Amino acid sequence: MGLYLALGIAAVLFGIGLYGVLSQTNLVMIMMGIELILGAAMLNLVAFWRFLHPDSYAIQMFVLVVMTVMALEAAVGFAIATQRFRSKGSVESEETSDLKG
Amino acid sequence: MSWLVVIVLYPAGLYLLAVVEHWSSTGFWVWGRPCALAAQGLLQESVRPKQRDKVFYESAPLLLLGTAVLALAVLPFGAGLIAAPLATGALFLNAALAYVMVALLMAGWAPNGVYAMIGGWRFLGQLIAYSMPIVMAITAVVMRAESMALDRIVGSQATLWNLIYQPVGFVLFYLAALALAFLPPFDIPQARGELAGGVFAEYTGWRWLQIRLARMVLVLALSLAVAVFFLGGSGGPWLPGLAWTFLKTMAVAVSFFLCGRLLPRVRHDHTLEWSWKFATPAALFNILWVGILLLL
Amino acid sequence: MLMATLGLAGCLWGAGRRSTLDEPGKTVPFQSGRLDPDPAWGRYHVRYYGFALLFLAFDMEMAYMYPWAVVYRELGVPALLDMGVFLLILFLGLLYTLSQGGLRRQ
Amino acid sequence: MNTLPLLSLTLFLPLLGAVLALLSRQQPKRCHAIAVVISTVTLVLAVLAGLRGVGPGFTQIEEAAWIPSIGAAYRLGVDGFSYPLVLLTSVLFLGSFIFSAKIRDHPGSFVAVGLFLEMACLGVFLSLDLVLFYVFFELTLVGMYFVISKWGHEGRKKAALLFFLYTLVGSLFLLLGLLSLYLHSEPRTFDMRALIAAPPAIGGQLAALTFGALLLAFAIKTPLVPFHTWLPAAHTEAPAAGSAILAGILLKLGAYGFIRISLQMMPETFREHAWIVITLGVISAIYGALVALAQTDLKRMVAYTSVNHMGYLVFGVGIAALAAPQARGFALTGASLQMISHGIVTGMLFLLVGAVSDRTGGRREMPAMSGLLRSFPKLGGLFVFGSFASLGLPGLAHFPAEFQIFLGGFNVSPWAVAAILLGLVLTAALYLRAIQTAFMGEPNPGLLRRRDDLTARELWAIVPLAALTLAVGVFPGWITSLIHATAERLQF
Amino acid sequence: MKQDLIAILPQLVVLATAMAVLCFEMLGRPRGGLITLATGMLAATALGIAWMGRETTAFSGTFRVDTLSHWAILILCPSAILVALLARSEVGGRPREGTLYSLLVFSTLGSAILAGAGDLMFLVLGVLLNGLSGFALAAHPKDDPSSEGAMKYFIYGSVTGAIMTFGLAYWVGMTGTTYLSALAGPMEPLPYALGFIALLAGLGYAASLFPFHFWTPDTFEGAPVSVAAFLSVTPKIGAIFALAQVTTQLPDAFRQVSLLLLALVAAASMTFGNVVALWQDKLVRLLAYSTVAQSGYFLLGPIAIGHSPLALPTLVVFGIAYAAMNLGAFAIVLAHGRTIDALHGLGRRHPWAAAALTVFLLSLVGIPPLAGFAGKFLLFGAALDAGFGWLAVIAILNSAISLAVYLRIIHPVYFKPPSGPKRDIAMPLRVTWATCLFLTLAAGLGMQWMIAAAR
Repeated sequence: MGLYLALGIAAVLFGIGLYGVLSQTNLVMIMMGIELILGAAMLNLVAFWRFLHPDSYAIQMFVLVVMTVMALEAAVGFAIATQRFRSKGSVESEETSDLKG
Repeated sequence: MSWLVVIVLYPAGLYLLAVVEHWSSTGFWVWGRPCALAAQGLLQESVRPKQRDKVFYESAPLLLLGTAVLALAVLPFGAGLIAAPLATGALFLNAALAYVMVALLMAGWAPNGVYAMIGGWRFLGQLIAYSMPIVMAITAVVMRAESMALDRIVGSQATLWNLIYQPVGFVLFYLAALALAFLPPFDIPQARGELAGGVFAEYTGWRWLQIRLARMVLVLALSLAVAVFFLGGSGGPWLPGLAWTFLKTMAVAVSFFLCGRLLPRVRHDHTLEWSWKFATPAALFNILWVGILLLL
Repeated sequence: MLMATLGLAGCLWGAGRRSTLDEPGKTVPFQSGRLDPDPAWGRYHVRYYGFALLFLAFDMEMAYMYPWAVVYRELGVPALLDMGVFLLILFLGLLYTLSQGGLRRQ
Repeated sequence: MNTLPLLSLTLFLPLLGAVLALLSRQQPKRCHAIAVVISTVTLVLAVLAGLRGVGPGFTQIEEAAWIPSIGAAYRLGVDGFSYPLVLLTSVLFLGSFIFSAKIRDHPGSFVAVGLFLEMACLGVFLSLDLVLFYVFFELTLVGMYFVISKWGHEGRKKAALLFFLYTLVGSLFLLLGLLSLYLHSEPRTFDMRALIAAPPAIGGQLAALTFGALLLAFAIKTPLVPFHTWLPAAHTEAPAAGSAILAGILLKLGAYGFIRISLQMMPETFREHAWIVITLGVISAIYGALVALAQTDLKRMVAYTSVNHMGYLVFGVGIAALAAPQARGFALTGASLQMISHGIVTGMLFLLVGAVSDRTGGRREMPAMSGLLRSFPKLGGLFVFGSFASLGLPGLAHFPAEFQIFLGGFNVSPWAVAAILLGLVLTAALYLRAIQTAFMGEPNPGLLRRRDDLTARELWAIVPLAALTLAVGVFPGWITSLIHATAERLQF
Repeated sequence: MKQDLIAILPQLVVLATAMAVLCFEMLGRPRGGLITLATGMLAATALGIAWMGRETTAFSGTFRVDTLSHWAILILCPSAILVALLARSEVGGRPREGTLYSLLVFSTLGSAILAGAGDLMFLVLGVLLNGLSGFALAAHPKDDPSSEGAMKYFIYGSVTGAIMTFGLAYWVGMTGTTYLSALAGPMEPLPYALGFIALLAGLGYAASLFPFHFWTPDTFEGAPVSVAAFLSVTPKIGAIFALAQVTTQLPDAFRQVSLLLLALVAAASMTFGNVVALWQDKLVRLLAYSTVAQSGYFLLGPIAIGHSPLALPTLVVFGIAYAAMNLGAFAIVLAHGRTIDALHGLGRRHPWAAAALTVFLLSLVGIPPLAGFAGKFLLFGAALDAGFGWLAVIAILNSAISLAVYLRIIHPVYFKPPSGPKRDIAMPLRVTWATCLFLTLAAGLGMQWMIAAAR
C-alpha cells in the first residue's frame, strides 16, 4: 500500500512538473518543473528501495546521482538564464523568435 | 535528573550570553539588561509595514527559533543526554542549520522594504561562503569518528580533542559558525549602523524579542556544536560530562562575542571571495590531512 | 516562579497590545525617511551568481562525501585515492573559476 | 593472375585520363586530345582483352580482396553478355569524345566527367561482384548528372534533378534487392559467379518483393513504361554526346541488370513473374512508338524510340525466362544483340541530331525544318541510314536482334509477338514521317545558322558507328556466337 | 579495481586531457590547450586501438568495454581534434577559447561513457555530462542568438533528461538493480513501457531523433559553426551507441514492440528531417535538419543489433562515415558562408573546396564509393536481415529526398555565378576538411578494416 501511495505521489509530482514544463514560458519556472520531475524520480527510487528492494545499494546510489543531476542542471540552467538575461533582458522562451526557419 | 539540570543550566547560560553580548557591543556590563530588553520588547508597540507578506513575516522568527531548537535537539548535552539520538546526527545538524538561511530570506522578503531585502540577500551570499567550510570540517570530524552519530564523535575524541587533531578544521568551523549565526564580524545581514537593522529592520516588539531569543539559542547551539565536534564534548576529568559540556559551550559562546568585539566587520563580497579562495581549499586540505593521519 | 515569569510576560504583552496612534510612516518600511518607498519585491543584482553556481557543484559533492567519510577508515588508501581524484577534478573547477575572474565581485 | 590485368587497366585508364584532364584544364585542346587518346587506348585494351578469348562462362577473372568480412571483393571478368557491352562502351565513348571536341565551356571538366563516366560504365559491365556492380551503377548517375546540368540546354537544371532523383530511387531499390540476394545466399557472398551458380533460396513473398525491387530498379533505368518519364527530359536537355551515352550505354545498365541479376540470380522467381516483364515490355514498345509518333521535336522523338527498343529488349528477356532452352537461346541472344544495336544506332542518331541542332541554332522542331537532305547531303544521308537501321531494316543492326527476339517469342506467346510487332510498324511510320518532314523538301533558309555539312571531326565520330551498324546487320555472327554460347550455358 | 582502471584507460586519458586543457586555459594559453587536446586525444585513440578486441566490463559490470565503447573512442577523439581545429579558426583569440576546447573534451567523455554504458546510472550521467558541456558550448559566444539556442537546448535537454530519469526509476524498481543486463528479468508491461519511452526521450534528444529534435536547428544556428558540427556528431554517436547497448538487453517479451517503436521513430526522423530540410535556405539549419534525418538512418543499427551480424559493423562504419562527412560539410560551411547564397559559384572560386563539399554531400546521400555509402549499405543490409524491410524501403525513399536536399547546395556551387571574391582560408580549416575528405573517400575502400575490427 505504502509503495503505491508513494508511486502515486511521485506520479502526481511528475504530472505537475510536466505540466509546468509545458505550460510555463519563463526559463526559471521551467527549471522548477524539471526539479519536480526529478524529485518524482527520486521519490520513486526511494519508494522502490524501501518497499521492494531494501538491500539494494545501487538504488540509493542512484538517488544520489539524481540529486547531482538536479543540482548541476540547476547550476547550468541558471548560468544560461543569467547570460540570457544579460544579452536579452528576459528569460521568456516565448520571446525567443530570432531563430526560426 | 540530568535533563532537569540541563533545563535549568542552559537558560541561565542564555541569560549570561545575552549579558555578554550587550557587553561586547557596548562595553557595559549590565546584569539586568536582558530583563530590561524583554520588558521593553513586550511593551513596545508593534509597528508593521502594511504591504507585507503576512505568512513570511509572522513565520520567519518562529522558523529561526525552530531551526535553532532542532539543532539543539540532536546535540549531546552530556554522555547520553541527546534529545534525539540520530545515527546521522552530524548530517541532520547541517541540514537543520540550512534553514537559518530560509528564515532570514523570509524575514528579508516579507516586509517589502529594501533594507531588509538587501540584508536577506546578503545572508544568502554569506551562506554560499560559509557552508563549504562548515560542511567539510564536519566531514573531517566524521572521518575520524567513522560515524555521524554525535555521541560517537564525542567518543572519538576521548584521547585527543579534534582541536589538536585537526586545528585547521576547527578554525574553519569556528569562523563558519560565526558567519552562520551572523555574529560580528560577519553580521552584514543585520549590519547595525549600515542597513538600519538589515533583515530585521521591520521587526518590533515581541516579534523582535523572538528573534533575539532565536539568535541566542542559535549561538548556543553552535557553541555546543563546536564543543562537541572539536573540544571533546562531555569528556574531561573530575567534573561530570554535563558540566564539562556546559563549560565548554559557554567558553566558546563567550569567545564568539569576544571575536565580534575585537575584529572589524567583513564585507560580504570579501567573505565570499576569501571563503572560496582560502577557506574551501583549506577545508579540502584539512580533509586530506585527517585522511593521511587516519591511515598512519 | 515559572508561572510568575509567564504571568508577567503576559501582562507586559497585553500592555503592548493597546491601540496606538495612526501616524504617517508607521506602516511603511523604513527607507531613510521616504514615506512612499518603491516596492522592494523586484529583481536585485546580488552579484554572486558565480559563487552560487560554484556552490551548487560543491554542495552536491558533499552528498558523496558523507557516506565516504563514514567508511573511510575501513576502506583505507583506495578511498583516499578515489576521493582524491574526485576532489581534484572538483578543485580544478574552483581553480578555473578563480582564473576566469569568477571569484571577484561582479 | 600472372598475366597483365587487362580488364583493370581498361577500367581505370579513363580515371587516369580524368585526372590528367583536370590537371591540364587550362588548355582546351590538350584536354580533348587526352580524351580521344585515352578512350582510344581504352578501346584498344578492350579489344586486346577480347583477343585473349572470351568464353561462354566468366573468363579473365581478376580478383583482389576488398571486404572479405562480408564476402565482397574486387572481382572483374567478362562473359558473352558483358564483353560486347564493354566494346560498345569504349566505342561509343570514343565517338562521343571525338564529336564533342568542339566544346569550349570548361573542356577540362567535361573531359574529366566524361572519362569518369566511361570508367563507371565499364565498371558496371566488368564487375563480378554485386557491391562493385552497385558502386559503378551509382557512379554513372553522378557523372551523368554533372554532364546534363553543366553542358545541357535550357531546362537542364530540372531535367538533371529529375534524372538523378528518379534513377537514384531505382538504384536504391536495386541496393535493397542486392542486399536481399546477399542475405539469402549460403554462405553469404556478393560474388556473382557463386550467386549465379547457386541462386539464393529466397522463399515466398520475400522472393517476390526482392524481384519487385530489382524489377523496379531496372525498369526505371531501362526505362519501361510507366517509369520512363525522366527519359525524355534528360535526353532533350542533355548535350548531344551526353544523350548518345545516356541512350547508348546508360540504358543498357538496366537491361544488363535484367539479364545478369534478375534472370541469372533469381531464375525461378523470374519465371513466375515473367508475364509482368513481358507485359511491361510490350506496353513499352507500343507506347514508346506511339508517343514518339506524336513528337515534333526531333530529339524527343529519338528519345522515345529508345523506350520502344528497350521494350523489345525486355520482352526478349521475359520470353527467355519462360521459353524452352532452344527458344531461350534465341530470345536472349536477340536481347543482348539488341543492346549492342541500340547502342550503336541510337548513339549515332543522337550525335546526328546534335549536329543538326548545332546548325539550326538549337531548334529541333521537325515542322520548321525542311530540306535538310538537300542542305547537308552527308548529314542527311547518315540520318536516313540511321533511321532505317532503327526501324529494323534487314541488313542493318536492329534486324538480327529483333528477329531473334520475335523468333523466341513465337514459341512462348504468338499473341504477344503480334502485339509487339505493332510497335515495329509504328516505328517505321514515325521515322518515315520524320524523314519526310525534316529532310525532304525545300530547304528553309531562315532556320539555318551554319551551312557547312558534317565536318571531318563529326564524320570521324559518326561514320565508324554507321560502319558498325552495317557490320552488325550483315555479319551478326561474330557477336551472336559469343552471346549464344553464354546463353546456351544458362541452365534453369 | 586495477583491472577496471586499465580497461577504461582510454576514457581516463580523455578525462585527463580535459583537465589538462582546462589547466592551460587557466594559464591563459589556449594554444597550448589545443596542442594538449590533440596530443591527449591522439593518445586516447592510440590506446583505443591497442585495447581493441578486449571484451570485458569495468566496475562490476556497470561499464562495458566492448566494440562499441572502443569505437566510440576511435571515432569521437579524432572528431574532437577536428572540431577543435575548426573552433581554433572560428573563435581563436576570443576570450575563453581554451574553455571551449576543454568543454569539447568533456562532452566527448560524456559520449564515450554513454557508448559503453552497462548501467542505468551511466546512461543518466553520460547524458548529463554530454548535455551540460553542450549547453555551455552552445552558449559560448555569449551573444543573443547563441544564448537563445543554448536556452532551447537546455530546456529540451534537461526536460528530456529529467523524464528519462523518472522513467528509468521504474526499471530500477522492477529489477532492483541498475544493471542493463538485469532488464531481461521479470518485468511488468506498464513500468517497462514507461521506462522505455522515457529512455527514448532522453537518448533521442541527444541524438536529435524526431519528436525530440526541436532544439537542433535553433541551437545549431545560434552556436558557432564548429560547435554545431560538434553537436551534430558527438552526442549523436554516444546516444545511438547507448541505445544499441540497451537494445541488446531488451527483455524478449517486449523486444518486438520496442523495436517497432524505435523503427517508427527512425522512419519519422528520416522523413521529417529530409522533408523540412528541403525548405531551408540557411545552410546550418539545412544541415541541422539533415542530421535529424541521418540519426534516423543511424537508428537502424540499434534496431538490427542482436538480429543481424551486420549490425555491429554497421554502427561503427556509419559512425565513422557520419563523423567524417558531417564534420567536413560543416568545415566548408564555416570556411565559405552560412547560407546557400554564399556558396554560389564556389566551384569557380575554390574548386577543391567545392569538390570536397560535393563529396561530403553526396556521401550524406549515400552515393558509392564514399563513406556514407559504406555506412548506409550496411545499415540497409542489417535492417533487411533483422526483418525490417519496410523500414529499409522508407530509408531508401528518404535517401532520394535527401538527394534533392543536397543538390540544392551542389547545384549553385557549380552552376551559379560567383557571389564573392576568392578568400584566404585558414590553414586549420583546410587541414580539417582535407582530413575529412580523405576519410570520406577512403572509408569505402577501408571498410574491411573497420568491419573486421568491429567483429
